[in-house]
Parts: sequence; C-alpha cells; structure tokens
Amino acid sequence: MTYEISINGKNYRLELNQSAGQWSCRLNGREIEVDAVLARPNVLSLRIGNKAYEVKCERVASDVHIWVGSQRFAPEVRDPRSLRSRSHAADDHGPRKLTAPMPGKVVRILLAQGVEVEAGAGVVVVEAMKMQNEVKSPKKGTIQKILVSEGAAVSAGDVLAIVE
Amino acid sequence: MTYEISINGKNYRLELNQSAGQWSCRLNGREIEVDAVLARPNVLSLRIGNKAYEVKCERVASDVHIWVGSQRFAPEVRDPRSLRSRSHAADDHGPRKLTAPMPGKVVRILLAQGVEVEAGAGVVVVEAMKMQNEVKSPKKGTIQKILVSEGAAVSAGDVLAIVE
Amino acid sequence: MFKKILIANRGEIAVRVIRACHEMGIAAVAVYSDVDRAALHVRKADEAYPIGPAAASESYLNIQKILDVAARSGADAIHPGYGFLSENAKFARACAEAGVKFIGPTAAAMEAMGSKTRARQAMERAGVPFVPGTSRGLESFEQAQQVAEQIGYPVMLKAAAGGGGKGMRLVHAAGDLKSALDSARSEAERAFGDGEVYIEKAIINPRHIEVQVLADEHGNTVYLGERECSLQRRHQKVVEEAPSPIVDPDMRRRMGEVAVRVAQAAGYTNAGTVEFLVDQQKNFYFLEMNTRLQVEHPVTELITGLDLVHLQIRIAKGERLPFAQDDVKVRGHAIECRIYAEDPDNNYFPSPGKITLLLLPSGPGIRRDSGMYEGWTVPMDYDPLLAKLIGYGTDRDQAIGRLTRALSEYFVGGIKTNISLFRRILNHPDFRSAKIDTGFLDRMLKQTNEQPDSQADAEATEVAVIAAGMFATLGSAAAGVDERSATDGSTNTVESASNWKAAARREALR
Amino acid sequence: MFKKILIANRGEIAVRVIRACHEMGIAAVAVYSDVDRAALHVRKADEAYPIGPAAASESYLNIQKILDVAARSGADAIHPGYGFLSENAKFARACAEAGVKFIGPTAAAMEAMGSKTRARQAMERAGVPFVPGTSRGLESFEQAQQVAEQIGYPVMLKAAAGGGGKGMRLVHAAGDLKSALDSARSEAERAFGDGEVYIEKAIINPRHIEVQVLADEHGNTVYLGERECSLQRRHQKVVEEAPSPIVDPDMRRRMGEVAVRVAQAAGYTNAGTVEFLVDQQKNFYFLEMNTRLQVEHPVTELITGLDLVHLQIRIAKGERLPFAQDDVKVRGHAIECRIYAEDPDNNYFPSPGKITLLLLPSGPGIRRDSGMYEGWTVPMDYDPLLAKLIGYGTDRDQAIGRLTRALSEYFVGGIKTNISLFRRILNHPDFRSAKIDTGFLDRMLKQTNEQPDSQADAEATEVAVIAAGMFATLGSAAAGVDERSATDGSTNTVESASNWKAAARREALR
Repeated sequence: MTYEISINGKNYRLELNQSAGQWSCRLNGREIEVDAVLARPNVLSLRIGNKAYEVKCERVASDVHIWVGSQRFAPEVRDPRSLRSRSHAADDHGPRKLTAPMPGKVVRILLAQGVEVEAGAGVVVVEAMKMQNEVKSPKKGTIQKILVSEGAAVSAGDVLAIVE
Repeated sequence: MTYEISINGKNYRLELNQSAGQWSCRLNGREIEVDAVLARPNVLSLRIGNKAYEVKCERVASDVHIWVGSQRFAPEVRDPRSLRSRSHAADDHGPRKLTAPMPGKVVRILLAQGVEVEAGAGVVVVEAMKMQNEVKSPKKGTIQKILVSEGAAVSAGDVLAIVE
Repeated sequence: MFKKILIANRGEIAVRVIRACHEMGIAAVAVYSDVDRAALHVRKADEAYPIGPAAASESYLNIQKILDVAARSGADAIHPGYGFLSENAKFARACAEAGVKFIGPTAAAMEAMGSKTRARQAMERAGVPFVPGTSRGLESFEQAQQVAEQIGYPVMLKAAAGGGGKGMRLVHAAGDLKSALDSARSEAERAFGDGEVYIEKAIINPRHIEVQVLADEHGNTVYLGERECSLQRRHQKVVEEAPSPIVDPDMRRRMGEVAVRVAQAAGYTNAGTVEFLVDQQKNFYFLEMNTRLQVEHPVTELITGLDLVHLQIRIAKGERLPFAQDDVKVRGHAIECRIYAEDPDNNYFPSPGKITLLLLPSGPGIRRDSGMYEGWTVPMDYDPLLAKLIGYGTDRDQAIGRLTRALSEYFVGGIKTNISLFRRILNHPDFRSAKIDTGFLDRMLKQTNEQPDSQADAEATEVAVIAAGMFATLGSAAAGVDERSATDGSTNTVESASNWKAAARREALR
Repeated sequence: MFKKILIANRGEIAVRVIRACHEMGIAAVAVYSDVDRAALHVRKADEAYPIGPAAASESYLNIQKILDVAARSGADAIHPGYGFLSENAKFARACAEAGVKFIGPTAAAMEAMGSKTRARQAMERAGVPFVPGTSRGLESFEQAQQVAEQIGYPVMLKAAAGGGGKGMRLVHAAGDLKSALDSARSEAERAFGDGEVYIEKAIINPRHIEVQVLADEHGNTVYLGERECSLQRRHQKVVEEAPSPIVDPDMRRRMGEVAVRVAQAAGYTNAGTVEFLVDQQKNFYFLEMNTRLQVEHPVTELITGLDLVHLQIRIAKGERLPFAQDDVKVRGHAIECRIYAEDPDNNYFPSPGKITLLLLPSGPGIRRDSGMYEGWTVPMDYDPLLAKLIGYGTDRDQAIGRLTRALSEYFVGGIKTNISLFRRILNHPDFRSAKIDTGFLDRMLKQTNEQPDSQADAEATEVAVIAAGMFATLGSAAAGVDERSATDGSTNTVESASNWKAAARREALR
C-alpha cells in the first residue's frame, strides 16, 4: 500500500505493507525498520529502529490528528481507503468557509451578507460555557453567505458563513 | 420485551420497554421506575427510584457476569436476542464437562479415559504463572473422554474432559 | 456522625465530596441537571435526583429545589462545594431553617465577608494590614482625587460588591481618574446592581498568596499554611502551589496569625481562605476572605497530610479540631494544574464535546481529582474545569518533575484541553526559579511558543507520517468504538440527556 | 547525572522506574520478551529492545542479552527492579566489568547476605539479635537433637540458601525431628542445589516487620522507618502498611539502629530492607536482608515524603544522602494492596487473560502503581502481580477508609483478580484493631465469608436482573469494542506477540 501524506505542507511518500503482524516500510524510498502494536483503539505502541513511541489518533468530526507523545500533527492522507482527506488548503483564492471552533450557540451576527470584510475581522459570535468567541474571516473579501441565525445551536466544524 | 432471568436458581420475569431513551419496567409484575445511561461500553449508570447504581457487564468467553457495585452475579437470560444463555445446570445427571478455569498449559493427566472418578477428584493439571491448578471432577462417575494431551495450551473455558 | 449528605454541586468537586462521604461511611446524595444525567458524580452517588434544566439558575442555583431533595432523601447535611450556592448566605440560612446542617460558615459570617468594604471595617479593628486606600465607597470624584493624591499613583478602583475583575480600573495619572471612576461605577452597577466603588494604592506585579484556615464551633481556629496562586488568566487561577516559594517559616507564621485574626473577627467557622496581595518587598495586604472550600485545597492537603473535606464534615457535626496549631507541619511541595476544556490554539476558548479517548496518569506523587471519563460528553453549560492534576514532591523541583512526567502521560482526545499550557509553564525558566506574579501568565502567553528542537521535531513528524499510514491501513479496526461514537454522539447514552446537541437545542429555546 | 538507564524488568516496577527516570530527565530503555511487546513498560519507554522468548531464563534472567542491550543503547546504568536479576551477585559483577553502573548494592554485599548462615555470622559479630538456634548448617541429626533440646520445642528447620518457605519445617516434638530434617534437606537440595539446613526456635504467630535502609557510597546509612508485612499467603505478602501499628518511636529507633548496623556490617550501599520477626512480647529478631528495592516500598515513600527510586539513582551516581537521620520524619499512615491476577473462587490460582474493561480509582490519598491497561492481555508466563493500590491517610482509620473507597471504584473485567479479598481484609475486625500476625490471612480464609446483609443482597440481585435485561435489550451497542475483542483476542494487536494463544503455543513447543 502506498500513501501520499502531507504534514504542514511537506509531502511524504510512504510505502507500507503488513503481513503476519510484521510491517515493512519505506519513507520517501528510504527503508525503515518499524514494529507496531495497537495497545487499544487509536493508541499505537510504535517502534522505529529501537526507539519507542506512543502515538495517539484523534478523530473529531472532520479532523484527524496524530499525537506523537505531546506533539500534535494534522496529516493529510491521500488514498482510496484513507482517513478522510482534508483540504481547505492555504490558498486565498475562491470562497472560504468560516466554521464553528466549538459547539455552542450563535449569539450575534456581526456582518450581513454581501458586505466587505477584512481578513481577521469578526463575523459571527458563538457562545459556550459562558464565554463568547468571535469567529473571524480567514481572508479579505465579501460575505457571500451567512448560514446560521442568532440563537441557533451549532456543533464544532459547522459552517457558519462563506467569504469570497 | 419480556425476559426470563434466573440468578442463583431464582427466576424473575422482567418486562422491559425502551422508547426515546425512557425505560418502562415490570419485575415479576411489579412496576419499577428505572432510568439508565450507558456511561461507556458495559457500564450502566442505573437509577431505580432515586437510588443510583454503577453496573458493569463482564463478558468472558461463554460467561456473562453482572456486577452491582462490588457484588457479582451470573444471570441466565432467556430470550432470542439475549446474552448467550448458559446452562450447565446443577443437575448431576448426564455427562458433565471439565473446563479450564484459566488459560495455561496442560502439565499432567491424572486419570485415564474410562476410569472411575469420585466427585472432587483431580483429573487434569493446568499450569499458568508458575502455579499448578488441579481441575477436579464435578461429579462421581467415569471419565468418558479426555480431550487434551500433556503439554497442550488451553484457554479459559476450553473443555478438558467429560465425566459421565 | 451524619447519616447522609447531599452534595449541591457537580463536576470534580462533587465527586471529591462523594468520595469523602464514602470514606467516612456516609451515604452521598447527588443532584443533577438535565445535561448532567451521565455525569460522573451521578455514577458515584448512592442516590441521585434530577433538579431541572441545564441553566444553573433553574437547577444548581435553585435553593428550593435543593432543599426539597434534602427533605425527600432525608439528608441531614448539605455540602455546597465551591461556586454555585457555596457562598450564598440566603442558602446557608435556608438550610438552618430547614433543619439541615450547611457544611460551611454561618450566614452571618458570610455576610460579614460578602461586602469588601464592610469586611474591611471589621478587619481594620482587628489590626489586619490593608492596601492603603478608602475602607468605604467613594462619595465623590473629589474624594477620589484627594485620596489618590494622599496614597500616590498608580491607584486601583474596585467595586465593593465585586469580584472577577469586574468594576476594576488601574489609574496611572490624575488625568485618567474621572473617566475610570465613571466606567468602573457603571460596570459595577451593571454587574452587581451596586455601583459602590472604592480606591486603593495599586500594587504592581503583586503575588497572590492565600492562607487556609479551619475553625471549629468551639472557638478553635488554626491556619494550614499558604498557597501561591499568582498564575492566573483573566483573573482565573490556572496553577497553584504550596508552600509559596517566597514564604519562610516566620512570614508563614505572621500571615497565618493575621488570617486567624480575620476569621475570628468574623466569627468564622469551618474551612475558609484568607487572600493576600504580596508586593515585591514581601509586604502582605489583606485582600478578601473566601468563605468556602477552594478549588486548590488539595495542595494544602498534600503538604499537611490532612483531608480538608473530612475535617469540614467533622467540624459541621460539632466535633473539635483534632489537632492544635503546633501539630500542623508543612512537608514537601505540591503543585496543582487545573485541566480546562479550552482550546489553546483558539485563545483558550471553551471546548465542550465528547471525550473519545482518555489516557490517565498515575504513579508516585500524583493525585488526580476528576469529573470526566472516556465516552462522556462535556456539556457546554458550565465552567470548563474538567479535572485537577496535583503533583507532590520532596521539594519543588521533584514536584515539577513528577507533574511534567504525569502531564506527558495525560491524554484527552475528542475535545481540546489546556494540558499543553502546563508544559510551557512548568518548563519556563521564570517559573522554575519561582519568579512569578499575577502578570506572569499573560506575559508568557504573549511570548511566541519557544522554538521547539527542530531535529526532534523532524523526527516526530516522520513518526506521525508513518503512524498516519498505519492507522489508514488498519482502518476501523484501529478506531474501535471511538470512531462510531465520533460520528454518532449518542451511542454512549441510552437516553438523550447527555447528547449535547439535544442540550444545545434546549439551550437555544430559552 | 546518568544520561540513560536500562530497566532490566517488566510490569509495574518497570513502569515505576521509567517514571522516575523521566521525572529526573533521564532516558529510559526497556527490554521485553516476545509475550511482552504490548506491555505498558514498552509503551512508556524511550527505547525498547526485544530479548527473546517468554521463558525468563531466556530473556529477563539472561545476563548476556541484557548487557548487550546496555551496550547497544549506550545506557550508563541499569536498574534491576525486584525479582529477576535484582539480587544476583553475578549480574552486579558483570555490570561492573562491563562498565555499566548497577543501581543497587555491590556484588560483595549481596553475597555476604545471600547465604543466611554466613550473613548470620557477620551479624552476630555486629551484635544483632537472632532467634536462638544454630548460626551454621547442621552437621548431623544428633547435633539437631542437641540444639533443639537447648532452645526448646517448637523449632523451625530452614534451608541456608532458602527463601519462599522452601526447605522449611516446623517441628513440635523430638519425635518428628528426624523425618522433618531429612525432608527439609532433600527439598532444599532440589530447590537450591544446596541441602544445608539450620535450626531455630520457632516463634508462634510472629509478626513480620521490616526496616527500610538507605546507604550512600560515602559511609552514610539511615533507616526510613518500618513496614508491617504480616499479611501473607503462601509466604507471599498481600497487604503491607507503614508504620506498624505496634511500633512506637522508641522501638522504631531501636529496630532502625539494628538495621543500620546490619547494613554497615555488610558494607551495604543503596536501598535495602532488613527483615525482623517480632514475637508477642515485641522482641524482634533479625531474619534476613533483602538487597533490593521491595515491592512494598511505596508505603515508606508516603509516610516519609521521599522517593526511594530517585534516591537509589542519586546514590548510584555517587551523590551523598541529601538528609540526615534526624531529618527523617514519619507522618500519617499508608497501606498497600497487591492486585494479583488470581481467582478468589478458585483458591486464588492465577488468572491470566485479556482485560476487557478497566475502571480506575483516583482522588485524595490514593496512589496507583500499575503495569496493566484496558485491552492488554496478561501473559501466563510471569508473576501475577498486576498493580499496587496504596492508600494514605492522616491516621490508620482514614487510610483504611480511603483504600476501601478506592477498591470499590476499582474494576478489572475479563480476568479474575483478588480485589474482593482486600475488602474482606480491610473490613475484618482483627485487621481494624491491628491484631495481625503471619497466620492471620490463612485463618481468615478458612472462615466462611461473613454473612452478607441479605436484604441489601436481595436489592442488589433485583438490580442485577434489571441490568441484565437492559444489556440484553441494548445488545452489541452496549458491548462496544469489548464484545468484539472478547470473541477475537487479537483485535487489539497488530502483531501476534501479545495474543496469548500464540504465546501459549510457543510455550507448548518448548
């Protein structure tokens, strides 16, 4: 099985094969000795050479994060049977979504549909645990659409508005 | 849904219905107010009246145990979609199985096929964690069959011999 | 001893009090709102009663509902925990009238401490040191000007009924006084329905150090050493430790004796905390008294070897303190981290949701007081405190080492937490050398995260790449139950109560 | 300080030492046998090396393999834990020759203590009190008769090279002496390849009390109070506590000073334990010295506030003891429960297998040192110790209360454990009143389980019936991942190493 995996914009080519619990692994063509045990769901006890790592896989809504010890990574894996690929890529062209960073309640809409917006300007205010959180525009542009109304309950990852 | 449940030989008739997360319950015809949350797999947070209980369901091989706090019960549930029914009932008639109480290794066969055996007499010796455990005959009778050989690895619940 | 105690609270403190009850052979009664049916305190209680909707005002803050449960369950005492009704004199009085023992001070003692200015007058009579300033609300801008001149700028304006920084203004020069006074007053009016504002000399970069006191109902009052609580964000404590690195035995004795005088001046009983501001010359000034058990009480328990909740219960039952001041010995060092459901990458905003994976630290010197469990959905309706991780050591360095180790074992998946923040704090040179004050944390957070070792970083990245491939290869087998529940938040609940979306809808309807 | 430490052990003690390393900023190297690939100590280590098949003789007891890993990994010290190679003088010497620091006493000190009779001679010169009897092996039956007459029956025969009760015989009357001597000798011969047997006055219903000592490499030796270890089954400790309920400060000082003399007489360094028998008149007699860290060391850590593993490492590095005898203060009370994979319903025989559900206790006064986790399969090849649950309290009653509470929170599903045993012990009136001796546990186990409250019982039964119905109704949704793994033990492992059936097959092939 071969994967195209990118982390922080850097791309890796990973060839991975498993038979009888043994793994063979090539990373960007380089042979790597690996050995893994799934200690419990989403927790891998990984050995690379003789170094040991506890790796956690965190799946929340559309996000998949890989934790190596205390460091968090957001890999994008490309392959048919892969973890869901994520690609709200870093380019500023075309429409961009504003998503709720946490579940909560929409308490205020700051900018109306169609108006101009600066990058970093607040668009929607979401409240949870008695704290208010301004969801800001990721880019300069115009508000193409507001998809929520004040008082609405939203979950993490829900699209609140689209900026074009 | 109606269940016939027996614990320690005592039989109970349980009528249980669930709709929209609400339970209705009749035990031996008596209406009981219950409310339950599955805190995590196999762990129920149960309210009966206003009393609160943490109930654990332990499934090992063919056994199902229910733990109420620190007390363990071995219920037999009769119903098509039920927990696997268990019935090595208490009657001493007909053949009885000797099963391994723990995973381990058969180190000795004490009685040969066909010989007479007293209730409580050791038949097979299983070793694990450097300790040897005599598996005893549940009844007086003759050894109908020995199903393991010395040196064999067995898991908990495996049938070692049959006494008739 | 009491037969049955009702815990009028939720989360980790409810669990902590339930444990104390069980350790003393006392039955524990839990109360819960609609979104808390699946909460840990309900699982651990002997009895549990629903008390209404998520909104605290309709459940945990509803005095009548809680007294009804006390009556129905036959509880003979109520422990309020912290927050909610714990410092509500009305509630304490209502308990007394209902013939249920309130585990805490009397309503009168609470009221004496409730208003900062009134407390101050009583304390001044008892010879308690105060930050220079007015002991009562300002009549006029002129008076404010006058006092400010006397004590010298910078000065601090504070709301008499205040707390949590509301109605507070720092004024550096006479020119800014007028506008600051007006805005402080209106903010206090809005926040507390009471615009009374007083003025104090501003202490720059103070430390916040508090003293734990215990008083029985027979006139015996002792102090149990101090807690250093200078690490705060938005006036919210984040890390506390005991003892304070700057307090020596003599200063401890002097602060302790003042704290005892404060308690006695208010006729205080049960557990309480006297807060002090400490300036760079180690002068300490009385700030206020908290008439409840503190979130951070465990650090005091670890260095004194005592159990404050057991003692609260015994005192409430009328027992005498089982020890004298001289028997109280401070040993070792303890540090507490408050684990919040907050997103470090999003300015530490709350992050409720379902906990899909939970790996727990344990081992030498580690205490974990928690209200969460794997599979539980953190409701969006309450304070985001999930758990407290407390490290004890022979000395401060060992406590830091153990806590750092335990934090690296701690993993909470599915929601965001501030665990990474503690790693930064515990590794910070100024924290290691105990150069801390109430401004430390805001300053640290302004610094960009110290450059990580890029080589280790590259290595970790490759590990992440390989692991990502392995998880992809293993597919759902590797995800176990978690993947299912991540896509269906309700698989962990038989009823919908703790399915947060339902809760959110209810919330939205209000 | 050391850069990297190899831990030549497994299970909870390997995890505990790895934690100490991380707390001190030292890299930890794990070794593991084929059936331990999925073990917790491998997950937590910085490096991990396979050292062969399940059989300890081919892995954890193989000196060469372990020294090879030390060389390959560049470890500069080795911690042996307890058991395995921890008291093996050959290993200690081999480490020295390989230039790797052995964290423990010198080979010479071990050998001085290794043989009970030789140790005894050294000790007698140091004026250490002994049970009356021969200090060297018996030459003849006649000599045995003679000595037995002198000291009076009952007498105890013991193997010089012995331990764990092997080669031990209690003799009540002269008539039984001959046969007892012969069988003791042949058993000792079989067990230790050394038939040397000596004779002692038998102490009836003694207490087993041990003293922890620490010695640096600069001649400083201190004692850290005692541990009461009288609760044993099959000569296996089950519950330990500190301090001993019968030891007062004066007796503690006298025992401690003897223990220090014992250590000094053997030129002992690092951590060690001096075991005493104590008779009903509180006379104490030297039994033996254990030249390793004890399983039960945490109870000493809790009452002294020290970390013995940190201190072992510092001492091995050549540091001086950071405190003097007078600085050592005993505070509070600590009790340890050894959680074994044993079946209480089957005469406490080992019960390896897959842990399908694990609920963990925590909170005030609770320390958990564990080598297990949910989803792990306990291998059948090693000692059944899974974890240690330690309770600390201001006094013994509070420690018992907290431990009882924590035990009720502790749940290990899928395998049998002895958790229920501790509930019986902690509730037993004789234990509560500290009337315990080495015979207590066997006597208690002979008693039929005290009648449970039949009404509470009936109630719990109804709860079980209702819950059984609910689990049946909920079906697999309620079982989550556990059901799958219960039917397919391998779902939790990518490779087959920790799939015990595979391990068992390998085992069977040997």
